[in-house]
Amino acid sequence: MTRIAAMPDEWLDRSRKLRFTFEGRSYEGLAGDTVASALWAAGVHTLGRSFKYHRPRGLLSAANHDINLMLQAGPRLNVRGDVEPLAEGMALTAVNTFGGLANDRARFLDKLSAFLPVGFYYKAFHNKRLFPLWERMFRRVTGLGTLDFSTPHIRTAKRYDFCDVLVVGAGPSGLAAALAAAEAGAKVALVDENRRAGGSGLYQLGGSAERRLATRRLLDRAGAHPNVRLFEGTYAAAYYADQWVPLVDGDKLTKMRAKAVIVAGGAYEQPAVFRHNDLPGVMLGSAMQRLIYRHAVRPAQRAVVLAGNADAYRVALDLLAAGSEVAAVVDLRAVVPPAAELEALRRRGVRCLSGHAIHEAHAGSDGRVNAVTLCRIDPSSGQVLEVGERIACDGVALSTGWMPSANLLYQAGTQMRYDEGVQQFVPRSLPPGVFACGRVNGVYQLDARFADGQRAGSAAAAYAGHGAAQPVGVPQEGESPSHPWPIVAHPKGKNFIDFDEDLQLKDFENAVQEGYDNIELLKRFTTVGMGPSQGKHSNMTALRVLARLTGKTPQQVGTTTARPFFHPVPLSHLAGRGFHPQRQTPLHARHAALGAVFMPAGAWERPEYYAVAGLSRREAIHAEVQRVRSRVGVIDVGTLGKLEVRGPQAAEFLERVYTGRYANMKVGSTRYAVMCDESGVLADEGVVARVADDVFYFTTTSSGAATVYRELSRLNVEWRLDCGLVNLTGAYSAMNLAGPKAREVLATLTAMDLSSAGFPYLACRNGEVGGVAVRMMRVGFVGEWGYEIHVPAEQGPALWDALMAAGAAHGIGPFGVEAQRLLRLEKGHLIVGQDTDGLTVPFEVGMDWAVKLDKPFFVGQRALQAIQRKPLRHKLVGFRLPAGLRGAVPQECHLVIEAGEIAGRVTSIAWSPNLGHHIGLAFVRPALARPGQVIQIRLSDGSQVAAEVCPTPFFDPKDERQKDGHEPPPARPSAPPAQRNSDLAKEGA
Amino acid sequence: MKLMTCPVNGARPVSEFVCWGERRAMPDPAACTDAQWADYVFNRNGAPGTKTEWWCHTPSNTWFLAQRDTEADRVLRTWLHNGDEA
Amino acid sequence: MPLRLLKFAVSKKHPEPRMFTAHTKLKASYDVVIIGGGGHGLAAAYYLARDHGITNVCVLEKGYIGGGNTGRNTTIIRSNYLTPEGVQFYDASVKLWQDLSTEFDLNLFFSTRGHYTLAHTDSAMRTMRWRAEVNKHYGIESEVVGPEHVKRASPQIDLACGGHAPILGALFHAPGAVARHDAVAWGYGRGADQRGVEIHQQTAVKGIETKGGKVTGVHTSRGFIATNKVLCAVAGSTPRITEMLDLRTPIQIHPLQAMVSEPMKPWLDPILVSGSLHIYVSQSARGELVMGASLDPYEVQSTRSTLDFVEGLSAHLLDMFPFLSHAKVVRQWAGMADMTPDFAPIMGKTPVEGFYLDAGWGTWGFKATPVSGKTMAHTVVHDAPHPLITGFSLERFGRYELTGEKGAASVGH
Amino acid sequence: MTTPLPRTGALRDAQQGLATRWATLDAMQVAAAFGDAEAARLTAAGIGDLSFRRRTGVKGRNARQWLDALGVATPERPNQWLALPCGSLVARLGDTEYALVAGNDAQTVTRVATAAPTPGVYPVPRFDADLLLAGRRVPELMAQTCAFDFGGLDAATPTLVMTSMVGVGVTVLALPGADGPRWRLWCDGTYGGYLWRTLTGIAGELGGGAVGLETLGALAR
Repeated sequence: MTRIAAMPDEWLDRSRKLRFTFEGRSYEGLAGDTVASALWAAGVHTLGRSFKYHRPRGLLSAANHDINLMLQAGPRLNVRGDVEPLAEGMALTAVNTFGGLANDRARFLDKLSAFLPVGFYYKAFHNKRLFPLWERMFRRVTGLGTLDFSTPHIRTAKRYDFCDVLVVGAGPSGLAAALAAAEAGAKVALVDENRRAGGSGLYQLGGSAERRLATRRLLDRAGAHPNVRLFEGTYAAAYYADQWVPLVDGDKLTKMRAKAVIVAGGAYEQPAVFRHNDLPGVMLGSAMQRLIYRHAVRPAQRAVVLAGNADAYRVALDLLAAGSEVAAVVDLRAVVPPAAELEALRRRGVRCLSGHAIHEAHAGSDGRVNAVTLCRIDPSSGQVLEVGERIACDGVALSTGWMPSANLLYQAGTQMRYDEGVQQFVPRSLPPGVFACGRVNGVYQLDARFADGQRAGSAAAAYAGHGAAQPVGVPQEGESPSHPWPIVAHPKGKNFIDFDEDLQLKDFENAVQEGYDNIELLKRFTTVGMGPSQGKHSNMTALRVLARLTGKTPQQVGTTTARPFFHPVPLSHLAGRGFHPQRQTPLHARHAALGAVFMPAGAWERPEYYAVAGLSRREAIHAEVQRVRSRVGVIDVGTLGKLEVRGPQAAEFLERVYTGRYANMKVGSTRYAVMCDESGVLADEGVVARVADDVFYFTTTSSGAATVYRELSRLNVEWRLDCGLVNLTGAYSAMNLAGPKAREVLATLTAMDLSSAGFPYLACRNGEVGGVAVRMMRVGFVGEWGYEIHVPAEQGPALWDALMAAGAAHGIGPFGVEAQRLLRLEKGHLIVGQDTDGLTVPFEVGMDWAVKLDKPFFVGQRALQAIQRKPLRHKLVGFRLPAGLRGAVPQECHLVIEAGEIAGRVTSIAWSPNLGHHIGLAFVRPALARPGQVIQIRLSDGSQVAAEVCPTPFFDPKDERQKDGHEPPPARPSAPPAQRNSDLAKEGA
Repeated sequence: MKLMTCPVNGARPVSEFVCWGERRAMPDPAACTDAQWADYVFNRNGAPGTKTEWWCHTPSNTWFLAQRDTEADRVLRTWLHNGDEA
Repeated sequence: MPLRLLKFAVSKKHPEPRMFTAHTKLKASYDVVIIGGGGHGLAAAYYLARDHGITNVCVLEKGYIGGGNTGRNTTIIRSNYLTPEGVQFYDASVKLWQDLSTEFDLNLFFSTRGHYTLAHTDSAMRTMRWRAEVNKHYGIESEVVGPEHVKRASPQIDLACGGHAPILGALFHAPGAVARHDAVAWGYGRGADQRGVEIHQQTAVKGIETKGGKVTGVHTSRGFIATNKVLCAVAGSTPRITEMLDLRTPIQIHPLQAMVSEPMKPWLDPILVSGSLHIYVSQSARGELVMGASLDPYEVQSTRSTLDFVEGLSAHLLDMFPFLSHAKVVRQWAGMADMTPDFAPIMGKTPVEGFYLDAGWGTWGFKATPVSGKTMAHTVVHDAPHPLITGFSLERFGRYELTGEKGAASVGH
Repeated sequence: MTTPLPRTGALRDAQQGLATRWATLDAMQVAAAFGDAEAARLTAAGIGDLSFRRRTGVKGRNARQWLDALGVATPERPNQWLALPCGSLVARLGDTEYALVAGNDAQTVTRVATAAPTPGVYPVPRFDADLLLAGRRVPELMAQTCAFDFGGLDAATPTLVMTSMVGVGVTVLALPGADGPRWRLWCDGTYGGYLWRTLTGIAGELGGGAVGLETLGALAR
């Protein structure tokens, strides 16, 4: 048991013991432990297996990039054991093993490593015949955690938040920055990814209480300041344009909009490179300090500290404070700058060597490090001069240097420069509103970090409009906190640079030899930094290696781009609740009550048809069709775009946006309208009604409503005509009453003159129906006597009820989108978007009549003039199938085949109950467009069906039924033949 | 998220807006050739630069013009179209 | 363990030659100058050398090879397009893909997975059938299948998509595949290099010299090169180059973003695409989910990332695969897609004699790498468009004769 | 003519089956109460339905003078609102558009709705969904549904904001309240049901939810 006496700022609640299992064995830890600290305290040191060679690995950073320590915790995969808070009853296993951590069957891969050089998978396995086998093998061994497919869709309470100054990192510099900004009057959000704020100020102590207290005091003041909101256990996942920073905590994502952002994320300690630097027990000095001061765990009984900076000597003192023996401090530097810490160690009899390195670490039977072999090195080149003594130990602390945690700075577009003084990249120029302080800014000494934080804090507050930037003197660094070459070559290798990807020094030498000598190519070929830690402990070393191999400076080599995210973010956090806006007409509940089967139409839900007990979908639709043809039906057309344009130039406006003529319309009349885009392509259609001399009411397609209104608004702004556009789509309910009995039904509800003379075909009237002010048009889209009635939304349901009641005697009923599609098809009317595509021009669909090329101007006119002079690519025609046809029937988008070539396609097809055969519309080559022409339609199974091109309308060719002075004969329905695949049935549905 | 400033409604996340694209001068349909018209309809100035674009604040359906550096995605200024501005 | 790997164990030194020659200086002139060291440019160089024996060629790359969209796309390879031009062109490409690994002696991890384009609406189902029928006409394996077929291929999928967009069916394209994108550039690069082509990285084009409407040379950050033939294959940077020649094109640049998850044990074999949900997803050989969505809504000539993108994509992904709630996104990135009005590329000759364009690749450039290289090499050599690309000429817009791939490009990929 | 047909509020259908007790107000069926414990919901995050209020709108370059001529005062600045003596609200939506919502007295609204427009004046009939949000945790509710910083608004000025909430275009009016701010939320009636279901759902997690007119009491005025 290596748990030590209580530490002043430890995270532990010693009164709460937590039981958990790891790899099937039971352990006990304390509230406040991480999984790793609890296991280390329990004497478990092999915590995972590496990605490629399946080598045993222990704790490395305890800073959220120990990828070899990823765990499966029930449904949660890839849980980071080095930072995951321990919880009661956890059942944990290592993710990357076959048959358990101890006896991982894949551990043989370590022996094969010589066969598996960098990029080996590019060099083999690509025999065309064998690759699929190899790939299946790879897919068996690849991947880390495992999905639990029973995991529910977790919806999180994602939220927005706002502040003046966001400070990322609550260590010494971040705390100072937050306090300075808050005191300047700024509203501050202070976030730290650790469960407790304070950062290295509370664990990098060198045994000195004063360092701790200095940070503690600052933390207490900042925490108590009314302008500061402290978010612990929360990390800033990325930086996006305009100070937009997603904050991630245990259960949600907070989208923080700040006026200024201060990055005070500190630095990652970097592993030194020597043979077997990955053995359990070898860890970063800062990791040991975290174990000691956060979790009161003694990292080792007898430790060796590999030093390259002043921090190493504090690590040694902290180890002594934790009751460890320090066998030696081995410094890479030839000359160690004098320091109190060094003296203190000497006084306590700790051996301190300089100009030495660790040549190799040795593992004991338990896999944990049990000794190191030292070597003397040439301080300038790092070359091994002679291999030296062997020192027994059960822990090795690596304290040779740092890499700034600059991800957010890079994402913000910061220019960085390599500072030889501190041997790291520091900001050269920061974008407006972005600030940096502390170690990420190359400032390491504690008092200097406080000062640098103050400087950044007041500057950021000033940028956010609070106070003025205070000049603060920041002391210079005395010595470099990072060693330029903490790397020792070894003939036998196994000196790891990237612990995610198991990359050794020689992998980089080989990659560069092969020509991947650019940092980006090197990254892509070796995959350095592409593992889940995203290079947090490997990118800097890789860069140093590449620089040396290519004879460049780190500055010349440059860094790879840092992309979001800083730490991986769960999909459930990013997805939040998942909103799905839904639009329903005022009649929605009426449809539901009538058994409507709804279909999505953009954001709308529309009745596809109304289910009837005992009738199939197809039968129900045909019944709706028959009702309209023989009696009367009503359909909700409230989804149509409903617009009004008013003013002296209203007619002029319509003349410019639609292809037809409207200036000459009589008040009280309607006219069909087609809209094209600038390239002449058919964009939308509708009906224009002139309700007053200077007022037009017009409709657009349901799908086009929003975009058409928006674009017309833009044109109105651009053209500055004297007219105003009003969108009534949501304000009005609309229904289409159609059928031979429509007039009789309506007559019972209104005093309006419904006579042919008083309200002729294609006329538009304002009036009152059932006490409601209505706008009515006599239209014939479905080819029957019909009224399209528009009323205020809040009175739609009442009018619907009134029509249903009044129509009951005539057998009225609702009809849905499918019935309407069939009815209009019988009339040969096209549907924009179904019978047209992204390139269709009016001439191709027989709408020449609706296009007035001789007008002064309309959108698309000029393009159409050019296109008109060219031969048509194809024409939309009507076709019919033989009445007696049995067997498979073509479906929409089946191809028309002529002499083995594609000669067109079916755009609409349906069985017409009123004609007793199938009818449809198809695009065909102009040569095939003559009525009477027989065309071949190829079905999915390759067989062909002959169809005859015929004129439209198919039904009631003279359009008599919807016109005046005509008593329509009752339609004679006939039953459809049985079919293999119904034209109305959906695949798979 | 990127901020865009509507001249009437102020700075909002860009998700509240729709971009129509660069404002383009229409050639005289009567005078121009088919090719000139095709150039106007299809061709675009796709190189990075400072462009004047039509933007719409959708919750209020406010159309306005924005001058934007399309490489840095930085909005330089926005204003309401009044027919006579540059 | 393949024998190929034995030598690494036995030999003391790393027994691999340099992948590419490091060229210290540019020559005064080349027969052909290729702007852009991405997959397309390198492939064109490769086929110029291999098929036409033209080796006095240099490839100019402002960054590093394969560093543009070649290294940023989600590596989907398919030919289930909508127009005859598109279908035949991409089919030729898929055929070339099959043998590249062997040809290069480099494992591209070309892996045929099967590609499903999910349909959530009637109109989507119609488009799927249209594509299937055109595909089959040209002998390409595509068929409209029902939801049960999708369920068989991906048993864990929620066919109701949380009730918001039920899957009605899909276009199934068996040849759909993925490949290791970087290796494609390296393979073509090495192949070209071995045949004498010079690849110059960190070399930017500053201007293009013309005389009497003919190309005479190229100004680079490392000096002037004389040449009569310039092939421009720079995808998202196309307008920057064409601007140097006052050459007008319809190309507009929109960022296309993507993201990748932490590695997880393989569970998703096919490639799934949903137009309505704006998703495409496949699982890589490393066990990562590689995911993309639709284009960014407005023009930007940079590769910045946005939060809205990951939020939207994640929400839609969970509608389809709720059990991914705990899976984590590691990284997001973006490429610059060079979009055209009809979603078809612009390939071939231009009004400037000797200047050839290989552009307009929008969101579908990676899969075309081999065939674009082959056809552009042919076009440059004969100064006439290869038969497969006549439908993709720049002039089509002036003639109001667009190609109309739009229907197939329901979602970028 | 027959008696006027009943009106149906935009949220009527969405309020079905919430232990709803119905009443009739101004020819419209309205929710008097949604089960019990409404008082508690109202102090946490209460959502009421004021869609029954008569409303209308007008826009155009001369709309302001036109309203002025009708004796209707309008806010000095865009995106502000004011209360008329009769209890109606006049909201200035952007620069040249206005929306009027009646209080208990609908005369002004009716007068405006029926007045003849003059040049440069374009009537905008309105049948919005109209929600009232009140309670301690409403700021949290809005933080979870809207990207606009309502906390940053100056409480003194009667502001309105046209923005997007859970994917729907909304107009939000900040109302002064002794016990913290309250909000009026308008959206296109056809999106109303969705907005109501979504907001009451989230409010539920915050200890709030739907509140009927009886409990709203004075707040509904």
